[in-house]
Amino acid sequence: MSENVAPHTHFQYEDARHQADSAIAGMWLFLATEVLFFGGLILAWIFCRHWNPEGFAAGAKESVLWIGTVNLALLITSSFVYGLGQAAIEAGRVRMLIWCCLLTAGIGVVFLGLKLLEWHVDLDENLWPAGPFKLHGAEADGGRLFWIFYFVATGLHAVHMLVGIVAVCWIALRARRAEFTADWHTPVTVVGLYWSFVDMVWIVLYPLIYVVGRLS
Amino acid sequence: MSQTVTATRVLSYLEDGKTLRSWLLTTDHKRIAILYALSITVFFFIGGTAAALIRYNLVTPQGALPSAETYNRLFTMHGVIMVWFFLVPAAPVTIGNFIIPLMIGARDLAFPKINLMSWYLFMAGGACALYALFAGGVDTGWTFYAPLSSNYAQGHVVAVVAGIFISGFSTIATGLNFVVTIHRLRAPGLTWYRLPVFIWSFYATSVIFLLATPVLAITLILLSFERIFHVGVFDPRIGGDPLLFQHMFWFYSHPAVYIMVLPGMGIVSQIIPCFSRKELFGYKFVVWCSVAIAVIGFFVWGHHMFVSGQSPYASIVFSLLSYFVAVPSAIKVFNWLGTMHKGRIHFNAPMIYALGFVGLFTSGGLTGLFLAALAADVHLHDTYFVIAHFHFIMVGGMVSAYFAALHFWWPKITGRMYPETIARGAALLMFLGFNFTFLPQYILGYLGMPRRYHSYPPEFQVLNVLSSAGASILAVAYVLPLFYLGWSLFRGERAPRNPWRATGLEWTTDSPPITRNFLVVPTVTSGPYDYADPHTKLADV
Amino acid sequence: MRHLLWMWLALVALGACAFGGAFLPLPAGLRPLLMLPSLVMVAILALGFMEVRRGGALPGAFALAAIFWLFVLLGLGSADPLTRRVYPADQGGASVPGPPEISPQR
Amino acid sequence: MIWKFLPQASSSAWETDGLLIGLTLVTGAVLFLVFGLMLVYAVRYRDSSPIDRGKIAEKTFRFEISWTIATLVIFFGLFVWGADLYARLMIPPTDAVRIYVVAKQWMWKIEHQGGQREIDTLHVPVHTPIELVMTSQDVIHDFFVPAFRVKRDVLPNQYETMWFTAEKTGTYHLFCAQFCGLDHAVMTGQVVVQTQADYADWLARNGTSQTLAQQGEPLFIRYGCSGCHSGNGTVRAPSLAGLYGRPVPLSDGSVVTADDRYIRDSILQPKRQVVAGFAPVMPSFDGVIPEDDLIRLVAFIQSLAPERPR
Repeated sequence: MSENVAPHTHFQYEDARHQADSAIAGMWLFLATEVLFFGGLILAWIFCRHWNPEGFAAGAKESVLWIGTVNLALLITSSFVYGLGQAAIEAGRVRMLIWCCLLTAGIGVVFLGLKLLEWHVDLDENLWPAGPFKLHGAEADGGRLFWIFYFVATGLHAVHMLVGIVAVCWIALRARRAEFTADWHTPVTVVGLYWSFVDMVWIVLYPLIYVVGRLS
Repeated sequence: MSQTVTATRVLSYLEDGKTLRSWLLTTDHKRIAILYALSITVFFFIGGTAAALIRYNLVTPQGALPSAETYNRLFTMHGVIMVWFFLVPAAPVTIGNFIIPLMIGARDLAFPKINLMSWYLFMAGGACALYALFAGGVDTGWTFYAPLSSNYAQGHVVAVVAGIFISGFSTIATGLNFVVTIHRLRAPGLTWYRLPVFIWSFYATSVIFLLATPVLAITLILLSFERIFHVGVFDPRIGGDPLLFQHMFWFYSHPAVYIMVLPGMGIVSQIIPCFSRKELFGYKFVVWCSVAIAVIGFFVWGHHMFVSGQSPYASIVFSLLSYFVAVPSAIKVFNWLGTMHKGRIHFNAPMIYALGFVGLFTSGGLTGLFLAALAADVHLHDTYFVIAHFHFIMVGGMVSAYFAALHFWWPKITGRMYPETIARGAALLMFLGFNFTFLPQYILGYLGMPRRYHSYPPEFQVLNVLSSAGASILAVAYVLPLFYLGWSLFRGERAPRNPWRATGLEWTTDSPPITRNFLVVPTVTSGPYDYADPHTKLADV
Repeated sequence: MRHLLWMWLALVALGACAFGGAFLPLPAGLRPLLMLPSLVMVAILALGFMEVRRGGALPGAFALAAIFWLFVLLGLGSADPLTRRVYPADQGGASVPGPPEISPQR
Repeated sequence: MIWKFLPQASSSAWETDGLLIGLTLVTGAVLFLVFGLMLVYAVRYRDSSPIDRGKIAEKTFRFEISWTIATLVIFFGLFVWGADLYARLMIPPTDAVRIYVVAKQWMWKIEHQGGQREIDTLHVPVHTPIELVMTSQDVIHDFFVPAFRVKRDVLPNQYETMWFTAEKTGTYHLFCAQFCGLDHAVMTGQVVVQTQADYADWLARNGTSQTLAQQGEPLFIRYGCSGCHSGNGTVRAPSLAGLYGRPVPLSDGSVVTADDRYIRDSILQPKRQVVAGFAPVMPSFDGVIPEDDLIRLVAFIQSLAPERPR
């Protein structure tokens, strides 16, 4: 069996398709671990909310709803744009893939910018859980717990968003070096999976932070 | 990386590149296994020294060590090092990394670079934890219960927690590699039911790696957040729930004990058929029992919290589920015995270790029934009964199986045979020393001696001295293999391809195997254990 | 290209539903319904953009495993707090209907 | 033989020991089977023994199903036995004598109803059900009396209860069974079980002049409770006379029985459960009233008989 069946195939794979499917399966498995990672956080949300329903809701009411909603729309659009990029490379149009990647990364940066703005607003209103806290009396405890969950969850999501932006830029760079063709573009798919997953996490975190608390 | 072919023969993986760079930047699963084996052994002896000091301290009722502080930090160090830097990674990263590709007829794992990254992450986590433990250590116990670990503990809690956090990603990477490899890189003709139970056990272990470790990661992040900013979800003063920490911690830590024991079951399922010259009894049952242990293992964590204030309803549910998870283990033990029935049994060192595993794992597992029975746990929780229970399974079971695997595949890994008689002696000594150490602790536990005590009432002294004496024998039994295995590296007899005449693709490669494992990837036509004609004489070694 | 557009519109619509949920006067019991739009969006993303069905059966299997284990973590994990009655702060009111406590705390 | 070291000193001790013996028998039987079979096979089927191996069983289904079902049945039996005893351990008898236990890093502070206080020792009368109401001031501890075969974690900021009935007089070990820091190993003590007469003498000798409730009265005034709650104050506040054990309608429409948790909670977080028809004006005393005074105040409020004019 010859050493290099295709330019990118490692020796332990039979052909490029075999390796591509393995890479995709590997990324899905990694995303399964990320689901459990954020799952643990959601269990903390359930516990904190269960033991302090009023305080937790009072804390949630302080969250900035419009920034969260704009960010949700941004991420949905970014997944759509990256989907266009993937469709483009499957048709062999490398230039369009580069543009889509840059646009996706741009939306990601705007998302992080809005997130920093939101944190700035929150810190100004004394919503940082340690130290002087905005809420007082019975709701202070539950409020602090909400804001601990909020800063840990959005912090971890922002880290994942940063990794996603770097990955998308790396894909754009490799596309500019013409490494991707219509029949071999596995890294584009794999990074697409990761990006859509980060979008999914925000879709799940959005109601937990902004919506559920506002009702009670 | 093409195969370097010399005039006479293809180079083995040990000869293919002698520079330090070729070792530290290797992506060959066999070399990474060797790197891991060396680092695991170092951590094993660090943890072992801590254990020796603990046993030394417990010789006298008022505690031989000067201060309780040192004792508390010692048993925490023993716990952290042994759990996260020896038992959880040991079998998968050393034996698994080396043998799985060979056994399924693959050239290497699915993601070789991620495999190397896994080793570097392990070393980074280990360095971080070792720095913290030697720079002053932690006095919280390896379980880090809040609010003690978050608000009241002195010591480098965040540093140790960071070390464990990093090493967690190393195990996730290994698990990911194994699952994708077993799915995607099997040799032609190697269907799922032709896979040896070894592969099934490591597949089940990897599933637990992947789905339990992330929950530990988020738990440690929340704990560090609480310790750094003095406010957290576990802090009862602001309405947080300390039991939330215990739930999230044990959601990882109970499946983690199945991470530790499942590889041992896989190893023993290879060794007992080989040395009984008979196929494994009830192959399909043993396979699906391994998978069942991995899945049901996630439902039972609540039995660590029967007396911790958990609601009685939840405790009863967890107790019932804990009894269900014990059934697959029992079935496997009966199947190993069934394998020995009407076989032609040879008592080489791996077989002695394997029988040691079966015996000690069974007694360890059965004492688990004591702790799963609610009313019994009310008395036995957090006493030396629990210590004896999990050491029986981990030290008696897992470490015996790890040594069995080391000896069984030593000829394949190093190309040398180990000295048989000394190895048998070391195995028997370990079995004796182990029982001598941990049997007295069951009685201590029933009498009510709590765990993690620097000093204890005088009436417990006799049993503690017995246990400490046993521990010294065990220490000798652990040091012996270092010498004779080390000796065999240079003086040992050259190993043939299949010294034990065992089945399995790994025995069709050279000893030690060539870098690419197989010149031609073999096609599999028969089942995993066709020791069809039991009358074949085993070549005398 | 066309199906991507349709999915994007569906996602935006569901996002609007999730946003709208913040203003619905829902009783306590129906609160989990608020997560419905998000879960549907996650499903669309997984099936549409990530094409979980492509690349063999493995991605689907791993996704289902993740969901099953998440249910175990959240389901069994919340069995304890839902049935635990001891914590004084919350047990005053009738907010937790829970089954009759096995040990009637006097 | 072993009970010389660990007496069965409580009413549930012999039942727990019965369960432990049952488990030991099951374990012993299975181990005898496993080690026995291993030994027999090792000797009978060793390589050098010439006996005929005969046909190797192809169909293993029958064996598998039989030992699977056998294991399931035995394990389920053990589960039911353990769970039944546990359920009874969790339900304290209604007439149990209540003793307050406050765990603090590395000591046990114990208070009897009569106001007697002791450190690291617990005097209890024999043949009387005792219910310990425990809370911790810092980390998680665990009140463990091996001779009674009972233990319970003691959590901060909440009550945990545990009950036992001592059957044999004598002195027994008390251990802290949950790691709680530096002197966890020294946080031990004694449980002294006395006859009714001795216990009464001990109470009298060590009793302070006033009961817990009587000590609560000056605190009721010092912390300003009487200002609103004694009926002649300017602010309208619910009367506490005869409150204990009575159903209280809350402002959010639900009704709650006024047990000592409700009283303790209303002192620390008054706005959480406001009585129907009253404004939530009461300030929170969380952090103002230390644990020991809180126990006295609760005892005093409990002792307010309905008709006593305040």
